[in-house]
Amino acid sequence: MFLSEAATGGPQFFYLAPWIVIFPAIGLLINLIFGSRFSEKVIGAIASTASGLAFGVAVLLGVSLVGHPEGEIVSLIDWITIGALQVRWAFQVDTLSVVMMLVVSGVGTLIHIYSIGYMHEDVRHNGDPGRYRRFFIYLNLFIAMMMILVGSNNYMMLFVGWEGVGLCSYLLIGFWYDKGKDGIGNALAAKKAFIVNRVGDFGFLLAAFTMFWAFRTFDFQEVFAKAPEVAAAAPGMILAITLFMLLGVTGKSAQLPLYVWLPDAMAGPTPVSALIHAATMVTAGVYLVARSAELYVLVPQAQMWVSLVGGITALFAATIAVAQFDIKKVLAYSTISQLGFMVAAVGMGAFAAGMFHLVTHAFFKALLFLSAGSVIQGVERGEHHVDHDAKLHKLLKGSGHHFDPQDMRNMGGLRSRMKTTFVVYLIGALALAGIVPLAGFWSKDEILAEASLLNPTVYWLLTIAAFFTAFYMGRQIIMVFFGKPRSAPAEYAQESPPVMTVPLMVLAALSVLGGALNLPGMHTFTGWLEHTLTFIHPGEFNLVVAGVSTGLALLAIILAWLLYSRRYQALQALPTAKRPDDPLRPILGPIFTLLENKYKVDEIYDALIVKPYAALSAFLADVIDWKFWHDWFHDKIIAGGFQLLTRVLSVQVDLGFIDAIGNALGKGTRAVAGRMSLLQSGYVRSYMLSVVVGLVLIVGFLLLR
Amino acid sequence: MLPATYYVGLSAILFIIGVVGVITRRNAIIIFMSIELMLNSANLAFVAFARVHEAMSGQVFVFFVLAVAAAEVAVGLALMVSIFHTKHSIDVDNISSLKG
Amino acid sequence: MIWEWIIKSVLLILVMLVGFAYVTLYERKVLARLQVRVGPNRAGPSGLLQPVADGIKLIFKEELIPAMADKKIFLLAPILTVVPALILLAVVPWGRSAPFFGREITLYLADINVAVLYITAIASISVYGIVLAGWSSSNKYATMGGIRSTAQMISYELALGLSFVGPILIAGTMSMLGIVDKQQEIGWFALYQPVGFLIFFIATLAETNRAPFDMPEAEQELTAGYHTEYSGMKFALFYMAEYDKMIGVSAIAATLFLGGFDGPFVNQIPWLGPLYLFIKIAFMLFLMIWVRATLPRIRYDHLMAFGWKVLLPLSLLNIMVTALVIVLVGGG
Amino acid sequence: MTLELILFIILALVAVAAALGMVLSRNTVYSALFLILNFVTVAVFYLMLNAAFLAMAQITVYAGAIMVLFLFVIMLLGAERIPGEDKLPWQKPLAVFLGFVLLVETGYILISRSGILPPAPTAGEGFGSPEAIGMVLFNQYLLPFEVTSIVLLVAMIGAVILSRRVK
Repeated sequence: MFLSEAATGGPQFFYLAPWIVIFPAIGLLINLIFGSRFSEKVIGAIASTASGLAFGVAVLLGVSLVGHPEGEIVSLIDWITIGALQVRWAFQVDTLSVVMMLVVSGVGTLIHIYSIGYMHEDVRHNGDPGRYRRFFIYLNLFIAMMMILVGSNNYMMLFVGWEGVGLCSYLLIGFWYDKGKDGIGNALAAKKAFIVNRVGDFGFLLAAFTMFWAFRTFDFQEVFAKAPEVAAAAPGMILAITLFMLLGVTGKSAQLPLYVWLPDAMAGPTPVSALIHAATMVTAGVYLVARSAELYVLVPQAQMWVSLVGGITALFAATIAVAQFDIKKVLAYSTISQLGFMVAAVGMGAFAAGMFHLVTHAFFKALLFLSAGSVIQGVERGEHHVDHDAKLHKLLKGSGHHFDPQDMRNMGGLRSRMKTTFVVYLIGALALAGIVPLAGFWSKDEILAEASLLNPTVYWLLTIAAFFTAFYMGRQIIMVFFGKPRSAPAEYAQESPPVMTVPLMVLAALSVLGGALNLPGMHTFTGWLEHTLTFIHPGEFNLVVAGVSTGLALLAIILAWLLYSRRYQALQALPTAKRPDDPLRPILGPIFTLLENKYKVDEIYDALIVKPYAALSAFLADVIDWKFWHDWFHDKIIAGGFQLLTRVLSVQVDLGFIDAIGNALGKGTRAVAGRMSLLQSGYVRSYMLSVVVGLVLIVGFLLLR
Repeated sequence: MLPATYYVGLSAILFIIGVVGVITRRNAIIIFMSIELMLNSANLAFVAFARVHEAMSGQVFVFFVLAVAAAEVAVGLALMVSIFHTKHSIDVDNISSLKG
Repeated sequence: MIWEWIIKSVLLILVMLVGFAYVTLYERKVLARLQVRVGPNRAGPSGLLQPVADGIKLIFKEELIPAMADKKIFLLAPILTVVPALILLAVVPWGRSAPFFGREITLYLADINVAVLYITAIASISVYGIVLAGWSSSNKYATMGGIRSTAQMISYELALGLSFVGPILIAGTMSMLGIVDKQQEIGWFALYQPVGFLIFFIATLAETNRAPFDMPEAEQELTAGYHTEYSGMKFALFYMAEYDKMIGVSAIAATLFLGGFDGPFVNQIPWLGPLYLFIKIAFMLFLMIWVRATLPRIRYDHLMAFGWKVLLPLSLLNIMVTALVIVLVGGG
Repeated sequence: MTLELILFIILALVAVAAALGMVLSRNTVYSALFLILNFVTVAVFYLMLNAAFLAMAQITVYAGAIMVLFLFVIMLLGAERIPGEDKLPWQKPLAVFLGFVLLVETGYILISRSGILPPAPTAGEGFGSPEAIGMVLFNQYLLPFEVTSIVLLVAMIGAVILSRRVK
């Protein structure tokens, strides 16, 4: 009924827009206030329901948009009103924002459900079941903040969401803040993410300030309406805004040079990696560029920069991913690389392709991360099994070496033990690698096709990145699921419960079918976005481009199979000491080590930025602040001078002058009072008599006046 | 109705009697009663003026005076009782320790 | 018209004077029945002339005045006691109006819009007779009785006054006739104000110094309380005041809570009004006598504590609830 | 001479006589009784001035509560008379003189300016009724009314504290 009426322009659900924020907020409040009395299942159910209701609202908004594609602005209240600065809490409901809402709440809800099972084990594995509730509170907070981000109709409110999701990211990366390297590794990772993001946010703020200077408003409509006029008057202004915004994008969406936080962010629980650091939050940068499309199209120079940053990041991260052993790190670099694809796309002006890839990537990357979580927990279960089997324990765990359940070198052969996980992982990997007809193929190909027309440099960067993508995914699949188990825990790995695998299957289905959103020739998705981004054009399907990328992907997979299956087995013949942990290592030599060490970017940053900065801070703190300011200026000048002044004031002025006046007054008053007190006879009646005398006199005076 | 002057004059006479009572009598209770008489004469004037001006406010004021008088009597008599317990007298002239 | 008014007043006072005598007989008879005795039955048919005999006896008694007594006040006290009791009934309507030898006469003395306040005012000055009687006798029992009764009556007057508020709130007027009219419309207020009625009944027992609140004249402790030193006609006046007050409060209870002169067919035959009221008064009197025959006297401190700590809060609560319900229902 | 004027003169005489009796009585109990008489006559004046509600309140509060309290305290303390002689003998004649002067002054005012007060209109329907007082009290004077209730509460607590024996 709703559908048909909405399609014919019947009831509109736009007024429901605030509820996409309110529902998660209610969920988090319930869990925050009453959660301590609930069981884990109830907590998870409440959080999932809150997210699911938000998804429901997003669906209703989408349904309304079918009938009224122009969308609507749902104003809640005024927020800031200072002179020219007028900011409202208002929700922009249009085709672009609703896509984001659907992705965030839809994928978010699935991850909520998955987390019910995942966190149940994770909190026990890490030894603090009390944090179960906290996790879901953070997740709901994240959903609410993300909804503010994507739902806002002005840059200020967007910034609130932007910072809010950054906060959630920080909280969730440091969720196990007392774990990790030396007991603070995770906390350091959270801190790093926060600080690096702060650099990006600084860019965003600069963009916002410049924008207010140029436009006197933050509202999307007004800014976009004035943009051509401002661009004509001061072209540098728009360029500055867009480039500052690009800095913000590189921070939030993990692009060069601010991508370094994302690999470290894998310290958070795996559902967090899936939700925040793959599917939703990190795409905020892409969304921001798409949202601000009307600004970017005015300055080709900025577009060039954006697409170049995206393209280089895509290739750069893809090469690193090739040499990583941590299952989540591979996916993290893959995410950076894929974000590079999207950023490059929206940078080139292929907004529909970028957003399309954003959607499909959300499906298959969330799927990959969640499946990786399932794999990790499967291996952990295996480890648990080994730990508790005394015989096996003695046999295998004698070395005392710490076992890392995320290291792919410890896995292998899991396809028979974790069948469901294997299937969905394979689907996700193939989707990511861009194999026909999975979702990733269509979206990536659209980007490549657009790039081949718009920017050949970027096209080649992305094509090579796509090759590496297929290669490292093939490498990962083979290392994790094929061959023989390489450790005892992998041998005893167990499949995850249905509460985890069912969301995986849903995501897998979406990864398979997601491409249908925007098939070449139909362009459903492009048509949908056209209502908001009026100038976009449907990309042409280019058979050559598709053929090249598919051929490269297949080649990469075959290469991976040759290396990691054939060659690996051949290497097993070598003695343990000489046996390389990766068949690629002897082939690439030092290059592999460089890749494994992520091009030493962290070290370079450390040497170039962190160390000098720390030295400067130490100098300022010790010499300027403490020695000069505190020891000399405060103690000597101010304190000494003050003491001198007070001595003069207290002895000469206070004692000599003011006290003398006070004493004289006191003596005089006492003398007068001694005489006056005789008037007080103690007889109430005579007091009254004097009152009456006064009364008579006053009345008499009034009469005779 | 009679001229309001009559009532006001009567009120004045009662008031003056009360005043004289307060000054001349030594008995604290009678002084107290004289004060009540003065309040009452004021009330009479209030009601008379209220009638002349047809304003209910005058009567409402009498109502307030009634309430405050009741409070005053409760506290005043309690004071008197406690004074009597310590001094064994309610002669106000005996209660003159607060003199200069 | 003024003559009609004077005739009705005189008639009312005569009713009270004679009525009191027969209430004593009524009490003695009922008490006797409750105690499985016969009661006075010698003077006249079934003792109907007994009050007359008592009156004659009292008239011929010697009048004693104690030597230390304050004579003026000693004489003033019985009068101050009896007058409020006699004028208490002035505002109770016996009916609306009735034809009487061809002319229409109203069956009430005065329908004033502050009738209920009038009752509290009269009730509050009826203390003086008793306290002055006690004080002027220069007798420690009498003084003690007088002071006790003062404290008791002041304490219970509050609850009494507050118990009027319920009917006033429901009827929306302080006129007794208005209250009866409202009860004709919606039924007896005893149904709406059961707690108020109970408070009223208890408080009137204390106001009239009836058992079980007859502390001022508790024989075991105070011989006869404030009227220990009185004799002859002066004693008779105290006696009369007590029984007239009983009639008065019964009439008021009947009017405020039991529908007053209201009853079947009273609108068609107005003369039924006084009859209905009489029946209701008799019922209330019976209740008072029944209580006297049944309940033992309450200790003095218990009595005061009950008045202040139970009855007063309860009546305040009753008013609050009543007001709340009226606001919620929107009636009244 | 109308009936009303006769009534007024009689009541005024009673009131003044009662007031004088109150001030002049040696015995405090008599003083209290005279004062009660005075209050009752004033209540009748209220009735004549269309203030029936106030008249009833006057009797209930003044005669019924305040004066009973006075009598109660007088009897409780046994302080009907005060022994000893006046320490301020000169005050009495002075007081009478002052009272006389005040009387002359007010009399002069009243006689010389009697025309200042307008003749009273006929009292309107419901003037002085409980409803009218309630309307004014609970609309115009609601805050003073509430403050009065607090005053009464404080006085009640004060009286209880004061009359409690110090242990």
